[in-house]
Formats: sequence, C-alpha cells, structure tokens
Amino acid sequence: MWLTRPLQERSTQVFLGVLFAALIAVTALHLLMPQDSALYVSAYTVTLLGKYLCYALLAVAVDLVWGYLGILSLGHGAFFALGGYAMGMYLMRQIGDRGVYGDPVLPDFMVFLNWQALPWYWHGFDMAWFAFLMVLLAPGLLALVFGFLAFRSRVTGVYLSIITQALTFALMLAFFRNEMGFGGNNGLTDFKDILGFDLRTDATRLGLFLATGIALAIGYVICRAIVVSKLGRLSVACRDAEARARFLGYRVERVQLFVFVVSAMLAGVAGALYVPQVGIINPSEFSPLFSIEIVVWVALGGRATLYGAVIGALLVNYAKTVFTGVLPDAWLFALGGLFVLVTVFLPRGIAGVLQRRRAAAGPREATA
Amino acid sequence: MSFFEELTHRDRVFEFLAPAPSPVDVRHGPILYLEDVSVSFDGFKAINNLNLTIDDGELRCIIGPNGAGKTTMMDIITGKTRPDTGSVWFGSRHNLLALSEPDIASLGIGRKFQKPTVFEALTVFENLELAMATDKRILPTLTAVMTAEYRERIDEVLALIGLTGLRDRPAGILSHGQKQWLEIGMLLMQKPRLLLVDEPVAGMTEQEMERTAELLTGLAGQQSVVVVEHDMGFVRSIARTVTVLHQGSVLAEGSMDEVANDPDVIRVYLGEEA
Amino acid sequence: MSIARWLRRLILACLLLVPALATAQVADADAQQLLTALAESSFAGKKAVIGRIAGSGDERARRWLEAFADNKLARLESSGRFVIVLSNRGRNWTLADALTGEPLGEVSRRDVDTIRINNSLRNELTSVLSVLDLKSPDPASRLAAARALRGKVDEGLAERLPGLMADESAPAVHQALEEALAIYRVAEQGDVQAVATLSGSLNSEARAALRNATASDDPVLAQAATRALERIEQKLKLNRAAETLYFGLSLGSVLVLAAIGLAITFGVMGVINMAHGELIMLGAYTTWGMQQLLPGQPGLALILAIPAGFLVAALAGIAIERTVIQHLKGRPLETLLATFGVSLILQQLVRTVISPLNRTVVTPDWMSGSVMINEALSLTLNRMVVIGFALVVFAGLMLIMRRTRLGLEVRAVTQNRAMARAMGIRATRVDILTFGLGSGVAGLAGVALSQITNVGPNLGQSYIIDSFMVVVFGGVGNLWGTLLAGLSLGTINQLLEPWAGAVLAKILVLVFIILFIQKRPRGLFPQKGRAAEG
Amino acid sequence: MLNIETLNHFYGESHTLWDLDLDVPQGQCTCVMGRNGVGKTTLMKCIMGEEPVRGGRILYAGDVDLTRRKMEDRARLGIGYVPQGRQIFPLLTVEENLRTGLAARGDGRRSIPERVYDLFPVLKEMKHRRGGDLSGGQQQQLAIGRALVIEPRLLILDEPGEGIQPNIVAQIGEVIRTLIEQDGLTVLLVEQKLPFARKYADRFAILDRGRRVAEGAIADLSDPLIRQHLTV
Amino acid sequence: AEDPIKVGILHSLSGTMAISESTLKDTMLMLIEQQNAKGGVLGRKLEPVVVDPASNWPLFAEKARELLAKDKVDVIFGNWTSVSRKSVLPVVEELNGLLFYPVQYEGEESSENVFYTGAAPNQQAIPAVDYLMNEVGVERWVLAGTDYVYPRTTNKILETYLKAKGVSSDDIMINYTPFGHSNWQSIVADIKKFGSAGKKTAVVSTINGDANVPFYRELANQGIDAADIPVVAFSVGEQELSGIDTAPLVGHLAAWNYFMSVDNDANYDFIDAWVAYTGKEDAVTNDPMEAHYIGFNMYIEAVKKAGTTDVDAVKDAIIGVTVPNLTGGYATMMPNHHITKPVLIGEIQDNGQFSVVWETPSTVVGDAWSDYLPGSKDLISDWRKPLKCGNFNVVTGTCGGKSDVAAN
Ligand SMILES: Nc1ncnc2c1ncn2[C@@H]1O[C@H](COP(=O)(O)OP(=O)(O)OP(=O)(O)O)[C@@H](O)[C@H]1O
Ligand SMILES: Nc1ncnc2c1ncn2[C@@H]1O[C@H](COP(=O)(O)OP(=O)(O)OP(=O)(O)O)[C@@H](O)[C@H]1O
Ligand SMILES: NC(N)=O
Ligand SMILES: [Mg+2]
Ligand SMILES: [Mg+2]
Repeated sequence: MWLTRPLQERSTQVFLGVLFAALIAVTALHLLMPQDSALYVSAYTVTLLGKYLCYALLAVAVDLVWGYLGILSLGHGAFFALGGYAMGMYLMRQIGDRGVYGDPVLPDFMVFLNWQALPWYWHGFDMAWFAFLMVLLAPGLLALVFGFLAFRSRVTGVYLSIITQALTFALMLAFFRNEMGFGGNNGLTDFKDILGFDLRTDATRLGLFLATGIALAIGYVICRAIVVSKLGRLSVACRDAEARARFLGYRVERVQLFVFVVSAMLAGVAGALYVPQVGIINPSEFSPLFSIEIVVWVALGGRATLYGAVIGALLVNYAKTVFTGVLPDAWLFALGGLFVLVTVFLPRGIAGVLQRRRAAAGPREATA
Repeated sequence: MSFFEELTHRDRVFEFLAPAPSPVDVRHGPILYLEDVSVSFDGFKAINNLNLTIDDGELRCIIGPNGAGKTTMMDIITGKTRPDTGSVWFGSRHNLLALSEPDIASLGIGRKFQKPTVFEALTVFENLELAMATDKRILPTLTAVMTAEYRERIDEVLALIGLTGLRDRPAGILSHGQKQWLEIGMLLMQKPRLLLVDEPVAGMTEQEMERTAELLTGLAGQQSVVVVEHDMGFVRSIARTVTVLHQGSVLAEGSMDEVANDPDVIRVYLGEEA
Repeated sequence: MSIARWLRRLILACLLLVPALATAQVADADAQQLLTALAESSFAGKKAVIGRIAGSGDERARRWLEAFADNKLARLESSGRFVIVLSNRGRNWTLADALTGEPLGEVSRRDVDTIRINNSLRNELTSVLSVLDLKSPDPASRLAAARALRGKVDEGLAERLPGLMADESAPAVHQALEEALAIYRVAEQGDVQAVATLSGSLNSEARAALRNATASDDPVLAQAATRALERIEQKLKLNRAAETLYFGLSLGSVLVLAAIGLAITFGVMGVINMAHGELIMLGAYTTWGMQQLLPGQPGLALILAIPAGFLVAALAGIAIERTVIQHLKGRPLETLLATFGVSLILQQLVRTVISPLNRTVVTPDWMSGSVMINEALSLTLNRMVVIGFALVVFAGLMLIMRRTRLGLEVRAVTQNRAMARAMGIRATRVDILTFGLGSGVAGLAGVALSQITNVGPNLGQSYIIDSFMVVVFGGVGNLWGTLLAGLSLGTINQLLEPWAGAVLAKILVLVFIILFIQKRPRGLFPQKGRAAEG
Repeated sequence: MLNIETLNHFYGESHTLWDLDLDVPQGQCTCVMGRNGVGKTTLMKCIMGEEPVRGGRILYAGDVDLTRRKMEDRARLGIGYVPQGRQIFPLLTVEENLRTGLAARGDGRRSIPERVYDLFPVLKEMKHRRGGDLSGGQQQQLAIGRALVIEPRLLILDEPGEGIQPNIVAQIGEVIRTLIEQDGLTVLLVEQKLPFARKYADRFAILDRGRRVAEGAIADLSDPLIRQHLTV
Repeated sequence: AEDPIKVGILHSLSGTMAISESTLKDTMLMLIEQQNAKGGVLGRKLEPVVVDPASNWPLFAEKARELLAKDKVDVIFGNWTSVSRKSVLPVVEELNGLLFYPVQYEGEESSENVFYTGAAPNQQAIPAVDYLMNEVGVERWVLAGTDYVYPRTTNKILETYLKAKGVSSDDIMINYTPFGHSNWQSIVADIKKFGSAGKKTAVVSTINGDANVPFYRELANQGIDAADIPVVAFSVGEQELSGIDTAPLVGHLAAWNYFMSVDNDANYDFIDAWVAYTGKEDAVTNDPMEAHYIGFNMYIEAVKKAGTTDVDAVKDAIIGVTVPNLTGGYATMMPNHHITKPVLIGEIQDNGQFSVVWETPSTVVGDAWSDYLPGSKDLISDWRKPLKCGNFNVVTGTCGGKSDVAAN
C-alpha cells in the first residue's frame, strides 16, 4: 500500500518513534507523578503541548505545499480556522441550554443580538459525525474551488501567494462581521464538552493531547507517503519546471489541486483539534500575519523536510511561550532576532543543520 | 493536392466528434500536418502562412536562420503557443489546437527543448522516471510502484546517454552537454509517436554527434522525428528531407543536396563555404 | 428653549445697537461681578451673562469671551481672582490676570477652576462674536460671519439685515447675507419670492428650509420649493459623483504611496520585504520627531520631514540590506522570513524607545480643512496634498528608474546577478542604492501618512498587506502598474462603499483582486513573452 | 595575457579541476576542448570569478593577480565573457542588454558602439524586443555583442557558435580574427567543433576530467590526441 | 515574611492592543508598589507577575492558565477587549481564579469569578444619549462603530432605547467599519449629509482604537464642527487623545466614569503619583486606569475583610466593599460583580483633556443584563447566597445554564 510506504523509511520511523515516545512520556508523567514532583507534567502543560502539536500539524500541511509543490500559501490560516470553526460550531451546539440565556438551540451570541432562528448553515453541527466531516470538507472545498480557479489560470509564484493572502484576509473581515452568524470578533467560546466528555477535566485534556499527537502522526505519514511516491517527485518537478512537466503529459494543475486540497484538509484537522484545547476560535486565526507566521515556522525548521516543519512549529511556539512569560517587554526582539539569525546563519533551517550532521557522519546513508 | 487533402480533412471532422479519444490515425496520410499557420508577437510575424507535412515514420530536418520560427513552430505543435490562424493536425483525428500541452504530450508528441530544461532538484534517475510512458493521472501516479522492468528500462537509457555514473546526482549539477543528453533520454523514455528535437547536438563533440545521429536514424521508422539543427555536418549525416524555414514560412524543401545548392538558402543561411 | 431664543434675540439686537465696542471699560468691581456671575451660573444662566458681558461695552469683553469659549477663563480657588489661562498643558498652568492682564506665572492646576462651557454656549458665543464680525473691516471675516448666520437669523436680525446688506460692498458677503435672509423668510414667513433666491443654493441650511417648505400648507410655496429642491438635487448628484471620485483617488494615492517603495524593493529587486510597513512607520515617526524639534512650526517641520523621513528610512533600509538581506542572495523567499523578524524588532523598538501609544502629529494650517469648490463639494486639503505628493514621488521614481543607470543595473542584477557582475556592474552598490531608494520612498509614504492616520507602532502593519496587493495587482516589476493598481483599487473601494458599507466593500475589493488575478494571472501589466513564462 | 597556475576547484566535496596550468598568450586565440562535463565551463567561471578557487593563481596581463578580485572588477579590467547558455537578461530589451556592458568601460561612454550592430544587424532590428523573446541563436548573438560592448582586451567565449546559423558562425570566426589582428585582442575559446577550432584558433588545450592533458599549437592537434581525449 | 500575595497582570504588551493595555500594566505595577510601601496587606507583600498575551485571544486563555496553574497567582487584573475576556472566562471559572476587568464593555455577562470595574452600557451609553437628547436637543442619531460585539451590542441597546423614546428609524443611521479603518472620507461625508436635514444631529461613536485618529482627522477636515454635529465617543479617552491633534476637535464629547481633568484631590494625587512613576511630565490618566485603581483597592479591602487571599473567601467578602473613586465619590461592589459609578460627559479641549459638562446626580449601578434587549431583560445577577446565580431569570425563576440550581 502506498500509504504504508513511509513506514519502511528510517526517517519516518525515527520521527514516529520520537513522537510516540514523547506522547507516552507525557502521559505517564502526567498520570503517575505526584503533583509536587519536579517531573510532574501539569494539565496546563499537556494542553500547551497539545496546542503545539496542532501547530506542528498545520506546519506539516504548509510544508507539503510549499516545500514540495512550491506554492507559498500565505493563507493557510484560513483552512486552519475553517476547521476550527467547524469544530467550534459543534462545541457550541453541545452547550445546549447551558448557555447564559438558557436557549436550547441558539448560542448566546445569537440570543443577545436578537437572532430569531438558527441560520441554515448551523444545522447539522449538533451531530458529531457531521461536524467532523465538515472539519475536512469546509477547508477542502474552499481549497478545491480556490485552487481550481487559481491553478487552472496558472496563477503562480507571488501572485498565488498574494491571492491566498487576499483570501484569508477577506475571510477574516467576513467572519468579523456579526451578520455572518459566527459570533463576530468574539468568536465561539465557553465550550462545555466534546463527545460527552467534559472539556474542563484533565482526562479530556489528555485525551485531546493524545488525539492531536496521533493526528500529527497520521498527517505526517500521509504527507510523507505523498512525498516519497512518484507524485511527490512530480510535485517537485512541477515546483521547479511547471511547463516542462506539462510537456511530459502531466496535468500540473491537478497535481497542484490534489496536494493543495490534502494540505488544506490537514490544516482543517489541526484547527479542529486546536479549538477545544485553547477554548476559543475567533477571526484572528484568519489574520494574514498568522499565516505568514506559519510559513516562518516552516522556513525556520527547514523547508521540504516535513519533520523540519514540526521542529520549527514546536520551537517557535515554545520560544513564544517562554519569552512572553520571561521577557514580556522584549520577547518580540528575541523572536524577531531568532528569525533573522536562523535565516542568515542556517540557510536550510534547523533540519539543514541536522542533515549536514548526518551527512558528515555517514555520507553514504544520506544518498540511500 | 492541398484541395484533395482538404476534402479528406472535412470528412474526418465527423470522426473527431466520436466521444472516446482514439490513438493517432495515420491510415489516411501524414502524422503531422500544419496548414496556413501564422502567429505574431506584438505585431512581429514569427510564423507566416506556414504549411508543413510530416509523414509517419519520417525523419525530417528543419533548418533556417536564427529567428526563422523553428522553435516557435514547435511551440505551436506542442500547445505552448496558440497560432493566430491556421490548423494543426496530429494524424487525421486530432486537432492539436483544441488540446492542452499535457493532452498533446499524452497523444504521443515528445519534445526536447532548445535550451535544456530538466528538473534540477530531482536526480537524473528521477527525471527519467517521470518521463517514462505510464499512466499520468494523479492517483495512478500516487500509487505507482517502481517495478524491476521500469528500472531496467531507465538503466538502459541511462547507459545510452552516458549518465549511469551520475544516476543519483541531482540534475541541476550537470554540465550543459550532460543536460542535453538527459533531455534526449527523457524523450526516449516517453516513447512518443512524434519526436520534436530542437538542436540536439549543440555543445557535443563530433563523436557524440555521431552517436546522436545513429540514435535518431534508428528511431525513425516506428517513430517520426523532426530535428532542428544548425550543424550542417550533423544534418547532412541524418537528413533525407530537409525543410528550410525563413521568416516564418518554408523557403525550400528537398534533399540535403538540393537545399544546400539553393541560392536563396546559401544567401540567407549557409553562407559561402557550406 | 424659547427663553434662550428670546435671549439671543435680545443680545443680537443689543450688539447691533452698540456702535463700537472697544471704547469703554467698566469698573473692575463690575467686571469682577460679571465674571463671578458667569462662573457661578448654571449653563442656562450663563447665556444671559454672556449677553451682559458683550453688551457691557468693555474693551476686555472680547478677550474674556474668547478665553471662555476656549475653556481658558478661570478663577483661582485660593483668591477668587479671575484669570486667563495662557497654557493649559501639564500640571502647572501659566496664567494672566483677566482684569489687568498682568502675568501670574505658573500655578498648580489644583488651584485653578476653569469656568465651564459647553457646546451650546460656545455656539451662542460664536453667533455673538460673528455678529460683531459683521462689522469687521476685513471682508473675509465678514464673509465667515455672514455664512455662519445662515439658519440662525431671527426676527430682530431679519429687520436689520437689509440695512446691513445695503452697506455691504463685497458681493460674496452680500450674497451670503441675502441667502441668510431668504432662509429666514422661507422658513418663518413662507415667502415664495425668497424661494427663488435659494433655488440655486447648495447650502445645507437652505436645503433644510426648502425641504420643510415642501410640506407647507401653502400649495404654491410647496410646489416652488419642490421644484427648487429638484434643481438642487440635480446639481448635488454631479457634485457627489465628483466627490466619490475624489475620495477614490485620494484613497488610491495613499495606496500608491504605501506601495510604490515596495514596487522597487519587491517588484524590481525581488526582496519580499515584510518590514516595508515599518519603514513607512519610521517615516511617520520622523515627521513626529521633526515637529518635536520645531515646536510651533508644524508646517516647516513637515516640509523638513520629507528629506529627513527619506533619509531615516533609507538608512534603516540600507542597514537591513547590509545586515540581513545581502546574506540571502538567491533565496528570495527567505527574505520574507528574515524581514518578518526585522519588522517585529522594529515595531517593538518603537514601542520600547518611544512609546506604545500613538504620537500626535499636527496638521499645519495650510493642510487642514478643505477647499470649497461649492457649498456641496469641498475637497479636503490634506488629501489633496497627499494626491499631489504621491504623483510627484511617482514621477521622481520613474525618472530615476528610467533615466539613470541605476534603473537598468538593478534590473540586470535581479535577473541574473552573476552575469551582471560579469558585465562589470557593481552589484553590491546597486543593491544598497536600490534598497535604500525603495526604503526611502517608504519613508516618504510615512511622512504623508502621518497627515492622515495614526502615528503609532502598528502603522506599518496596517499597510503592508495592501501594499503587496497593489504591487501584485499592478503586475510585479511595473511601476505604472503600481500607480494604476493603487488608484483603481482606491476608486473601486470608494464606489462600493456607499452601498456595501466599509467592511463589505473591502471584502469585495479583495474578492475582486482574487478573481482578477484568475483572469490575468500576472496582474494589470504582466511581464509578457517567452522569458516571463519561464 | 592570462597565466593560470595549479588551479584547483571543488563543487562542494567533488574535485572538479586538478592542479590546472594554462597559459593564454597575448594576441592569440586559445581553444579549450574536452568532452562534456570535464570542467571547461567551470574553468571559465573560475577565471571570471563566478566560482571560487581552492588554491592556485590566475595572473592577468602579466602581473595582475585575479585570484581574489571581485567579479565586477575583472570585467572592468577588460575581460569580456560570453557564457555557456547565453545568460542574457531576459526581461531587458536587446538594447538594454547591450547597455549593461557600458558599466565596465572606463571611458564613461553612454552609447553602444556601432560595430556591434554592424556585426549583428539582427540586434539593431530587434533593439526594443525583450532579450528573452529572441530566438536561441539571436540570444547567442546578443551575448557575444554584449561582451563586445566592453571592448575587452581578453574575450572569453564558451561555445559561442552554439545555436547560431552557419553563415553567422563563420562571420563570428572572422570577426574574432579581425579583432585579434587589428586590436590585439586575446581570446580564450571553448569549442567542441573541430573545424571551427582548427580554422580560427592559434593554440589548443585539452581538458580531461579536470586536468589539462594536452596543449600546443593548433596545428599539433593530432588525431590520436582527439581519439584519446575527445571521443567517448 | 510570609509568602507574598501574587498579583497576575494580564495585559497585552505587544500587538495591536499594546497601545491601550500597556499603560494598565504600569498602573498595576504602580498600585502594587504603593501598597507595598504601605506595608502590603495582612503583613504580606504583593508581588506582580506580568505576562504578555500579545493581543492574541487564545494566548490570553493560555496565559491566564499559566498565571493560575503555574504561577498560582491570587488574583488577576487584566484584559481590555471583550473577546480576550471571553477567552479567559472559562479558564478563571474552571480554576476558580479572580479576574478584575477594567474596561467599559457591552454587558450581558456576569461570572462568579470576574469583577467588572468598567462601565456597563447603562453606566455610559444610556446616560450619554440622555444628555444629548435632553440637554443638547439631538433628534437625529448616527450610531457609528467598529464592527465587533461591543459596538454591536451597545448600538442594539441604544437603538431600542431611542425607539422607545420615540425616535423614528429614519432618524437613526447605523454604520460599522472594520478594525483599524483609516479611510473615513465617504462615511464622514455621509454623516455630514445625514446631519444636514435640518434636525439637530449627533454621532454616537463606538469606534475603537486606532480607527479614531483618522476618523477625527477626517471630521475636522470636512469641517464637521462640534457645534453642528457633536460626536460622543465611548472609547476615546485621554490616552487616545494624546495621539491626536485636538485643536480641531474642541467640543466633541466623550462619556466616561472618570476624566483626568476632574477637580478632586484624590485625583490630583493619583496623577502626581502616575507622573512620578512614569517619569513623564505629560503622562495622562484615563478611565480604565481608574477602574483598576478601584478594583485594586476593592481587592485589598476584601482581603483585609476576609483575612485571607483564599479565592472563595475574597469573593464573598468583596460584595458590598466600598472604596473611594477618583472623582470624589465612592464605588461599591454590587452583588452582580459590577460596581457603582458616576457618569460624566466631557467635552474635548485643545489640551487633550476633557472638560466635564454634565454628570449624573448620583452613581449608577452597573447592570449586567440590559433592560433593553429582549433576551436579557428578565435576567438578573446576584452572587450572594442563597441565589448565587449570574443569570437568574425572574420570569421562569431559573438560573440559566444550571437548571439544577432551582430558585426558591
Ligand atoms: N514572445 C515573443 N515575443 C516577441 N518575439 C518573439 C516571441 N517569441 C518569438 N519571437 C520572435 O520570433 C522569431 C522566431 O523565433 P524562434 O525562436 O522560433 O526562432 P528559431 O527559428 O527557433 O531561431 P533559432 O535558430 O535562433 O533558435 C524570432 O525573431 C523571435 O525574436
Ligand atoms: N553546481 C555544481 N555542483 C556540483 N557539480 C557540478 C556543478 N556544476 C557542474 N558540476 C559538475 O562539474 C563537472 C564539470 O562541469 P562543467 O560545466 O565545467 O563541464 P563542461 O566541461 O563545461 O561540459 P559541457 O561540455 O557539457 O559544457 C560536471 O561533471 C558537472 O556534473
Ligand atoms: N469592552 C470593549 N471595549 O471591548
Ligand atoms: Mg530555436
Ligand atoms: Mg560547458
């Protein structure tokens, strides 16, 4: 099976090994260590790690299109946010009559802005299967339509980047509008439970964390499977010489569309897992600056390696957590400085350093 | 003659309406047929009422001054450039002007570019793998498996183009001449019905030229080949029919000797001593 | 309400009777008493006192009233002395005695009780002062006063206006007075004749009077008013179209200014400069800095800020180029990452070093307000200057890129760096100059933007996305494209805004850009031909 | 004019040029030959400074040590370069492409020498067309013309005849000879085509896998040498 | 030498909100310093814990969790935007923390763990409209706001209120703009047109943050004078004015519960302290700062009263606590976790200050649930035993969201 092909690869094995080891270690330390132990991992940390893993999955999705297909999407936050909104709508409906106004159907923000009935696009989100399907479909469809138009017209390079940015920007403005029925700027929040599990319990948190870890693993394997397949090589071919690939008989726009849609869906899943863990989804996830930041994680970790994207996402977000606590006034200097230094001194990102190490250690292995 | 062709032409329009695309139909004549093709760029007529017919299995050389429109003609055949007027048929069934580049490529038209273009980030091997004639749709490509048979074919071609030693190096590091060879290799992998070869021997040594000549003449017969080249020695060694383009239309056509002695050709192209 | 009206009538009548104000001076004790009354009355009561002060004939009255209108008439808590506040910034205020004019130096704010005023009193004061101005020797102030009277004429004044008009020499003032009187006549007396005077007027008070008259019981008047209004509406439509166009061009010129520097650094050099917005910000802060250096001369400071802003931003740009971008040759996408870092640093730098708060940049007088084309169409001056400035900057840039070697060399360097160097082009110098130029132009944009929007650490962020859109929409590498793109996007936005609202208009413009790029994948002015297709 | 001493070059770990010595005498045309991928183009890039060298020296005009000079300075010293693969500036017009050569001239001249247009009339015809739109052979002519704008003392030509129609190839050969004879130009030529090399070059040098394996006057270019080093 | 009382400060120091929020962080640091100079409270010193949620809403929740779970702070002072508060709310409720929220907001909320020291709509918007209607004689209304929940809700309330007062819908114009909107040309022109119909017109502005500077600039340039069409703003305070050239804006209005210009010794002392603390002679104070001042003092009093920093004890103790505000009156914490506040209307002066032209005769109690919204007019909030409910429906007699806690 093409999907299991990456499992035979050493790099994937290492990646999955490290990931699962980390998941197990965190779980064990959280469940087994006494609270006052230095090794105890608090629910706070578990959720934080869960959030990082969501970002990591998002970064992997971006790396797939950017690294291998050469499409610099400055709008991937849109797919992430759409997945997040799909999940958020499900979680909102789960609140039921436990909202402040006790309306059994309408979410609170609709009640106080005088909505009389649930808008049509909110229907179905009370059912988990439907909502989870939408987590994939909403971003997937958007990517399909947008990608179809763009790739068909052969929009490439910065032009494509900028219209992805326009896309997410337009969505941000649209979602800001209260009339859209997604809670405007306040977004969706105050969730109570998911699939019947109380979101405020540590067990649910741990469960979400583990689910995210597994989603990352699956997402990684899917991306890897694409990358090592002939389609992956074709993607690289399209990235470097689109026209040439056409003359070989490949429909470049379909390759682009396929990979783009897969990537958008992965981003949607990341968003869906993100929302219950951070407890809010609001239009700022659509902000172009957020999308740019995702690209920065990938570049920092090392483009076109996938695991580099994971490293980049984890590192930047960990740095952000640390710096915003330790250097509240100066963390932007640290973060900005980090970006600058890494780009200038580590041209191929952190993964580049690792590769060079490996190449130095055993040059034969690298080519195998 | 042309009237005749036009008639046959007409009645094939109906066949073209048949839903299922069928392979190239050469029962009724040429494999490639260009009629009254013109194209201009910002008012400059690069191709001017060009008529050209290539028979199935033919090896045709096309020469002509720089800027005569040879590459542009290939661009038109492969769908890269749309002509302003005229028609281009592949066999009797396929109107190439209605098709996109990948469609044309899938029909079996392969091309080597004047300026070698290969996938620089991929290895030499992978370049050939992608060129290989297989199902080129998305899902088959995703699930494609590298069989021993495929591998053998690629290795054969690698040996033929002399790049076996650089099999796993990225194509980007190849020297100019090596890229030329790789492009020829990719063309071979494609197994096209019609090969369009734009300046294959530029930058090759005499011996390499000989090898290329053998290769191309060997192909002719089952496959049709159109070669554009400025090296007269090379052209002479392979040519049966030579077409001379000038200012976007045919200036002369015939055997190498006929053409080489044509005063117009000497004036605009060959110069005194060739 | 009616009492106030009656009062005003009285005051105005008195004022017109007083032949000349500046002759007398009441006794200090009386003055103290008047001011005390002013300080201690309720807002309603103050109106009466204003009348008394104005009618007192005291030559200091005008100064008191003006200070009062400016919130600068005050009483010292400790001594009960009335003062005029000369400077009311900070915790210690500079004062002068209201009666004697003697300077009192700085006094803690705690001791100063300002005499409260509100809008309606201020309104009152303006009418009072403008009636005084009707007798001013300066025709400009007479015109302003006459205009201010429209819609405010009452019976008392109406009787006197024909007399005033007879004495009036300036035709514009005369006409304004005539309109003021006609408005009164239509509104209060249902005078059909007066409708004719108003039928061409674009003044809003005149229209309001006519609109009310259309609902009149008198059919003749109602009909005349309706017809007059229709005529006016016709004219207004044209004016509104012109206005929308102006708004569009002005928004467009802002976009052009913000984007034009990027058209150089990104469009021509290929550097995805995410710090472009922060370079704009530096230009704006330079303007603020210049105004701090030259207090009281905002206009001069603004003009000096043009070269200074250019220089500051250019130097900052060159510093970025030398420290960061030069290491990223041949990796254009990575410039995005590094310059994103730079932009974070610059923003925070401004927050830390200057302040996270917005800074005040003063608009010089010659740039504030608007030029009145007619009563319904005024073009705001600051925008007009910005439009002009944008065009000048564009033309200058065009000249540099067309007429100097730099333009050619930078394009050669971007297209093939190694080959350009092999041709003897000093690529490093070209990089520095070009990036400096692009950055400097961003600085110029900042100088202009300081006259329109916030000067704060977030300034850059709000323009960076728009700038990229404009450059890309116009076609990367084409300065004309940038100009046209900016102007057209601005105009489209302004055309959409009235019926779609600001938010939706913006969304629609973005959707338009997305769709447009589908049609023309390389922008308005695409790079055509073989090379561009790669 | 150009003396290359024990030049070594690496692409990353792979050793491309090995202890290479080469003399290019003043006022002559020296032709470098060799199979595909032996390092001819690399050698030219080292001389132009596009590739850094690892050891060895390049001396120009007797005593100018080029080894550590910046690329642009080499052009300003009077070296014209026609690279393999044309390398014209695709989005500049033909005229602008030519004008880039003015930067290297010491005399501040602002117009293109007529001689270039005389040599390649097609360039004049297509003055306002984008370089990238030209046909392959036209581009090659442009590349040569551009190098001539510098009015160089040393002209490096990397397979200049590639893609050019026969009569113009011959013409280029003639021009090279004229320039050598009238202006004392020195030419370093990379060429695969023996007839052309034999006709226009004075000396030859053969490279094989990064080493100089033969050198001499063009008349000494013997069949055994060719068989040994130039056939596959 | 007991452990210090940890005070979490959750205000954005970077990003778009830093402009407003970073001063509040400094205010808190100053108040803590002052309290420590007085010996702290209960013999314990106070220790600030500052984090930066960076104007990123999910990060607010995360940082709140960090403060409560990791740093174990006793109380949090923080947030500016409503969305950030909404994001933090589930966290403080889950971890049973205390949050003091200092900014005027749209109401429609009452959490057991949050104390709202800023104004609810009835403490700002409604009195301002009353003033305009009764004192200025406004008949035509422009409700202009940034498109997000606070302006939307406020305007909804005002619209209902105005209509209840007999204003016809033709005389109400509602307009929303995006955050950071900077091109006000046509909107201001529309306002001008709307205001030239012969009836006294006013603009009620819930325009937020950075959009204000270009808005006022455009007003001034298009010649809209406060005398003709006054603008009364709910989100423009001294701090915002410090970034605007106020000379052309004299006479435009704002409604707040505090102005820096208030003539009161406590206020002057506060200003002196603030100037000394920041070292900037031109430092300004504003309403949310006063709210923090009040909230902080209330917290101190409640801790004293409870004798402990235990959250539940403080929560119970703080209801009814009364501390002086800076305008010469007192603020009391009400059972609905909102406080009593005077409402002041000020006119902008050329020195960037407001001069008070009107104030409510007495303080107004903050109303968590608006009386003018159909969904919430039946709700009340009372966190005292036995009701202990933030959204008790007086008609159905139930506490929303906790149907099991029936009322009796
Ligand atoms: N996109 C374009 N815009 C303008 N002119 C073009 C364009 N494409 C081709 N041309 C012109 O059309 C003519 C034909 O070019 P073409 O490349 O077909 O010539 P060619 O016969 O292949 O020449 P060569 O032997 O030099 O390769 C040339 O004069 C070229 O300048
Ligand atoms: N960037 C690179 N990295 C690694 N190896 C390279 C690189 N560029 C070229 N090479 C290798 O160096 C060798 C010499 O290349 P070069 O281009 O100098 O050959 P050449 O003699 O000019 O060949 P041709 O006749 O084909 O132009 C080749 O084997 C090539 O594969
Ligand atoms: N609560 C506010 N002003 O967002
Ligand atoms: Mg060609
Ligand atoms: Mg070579």
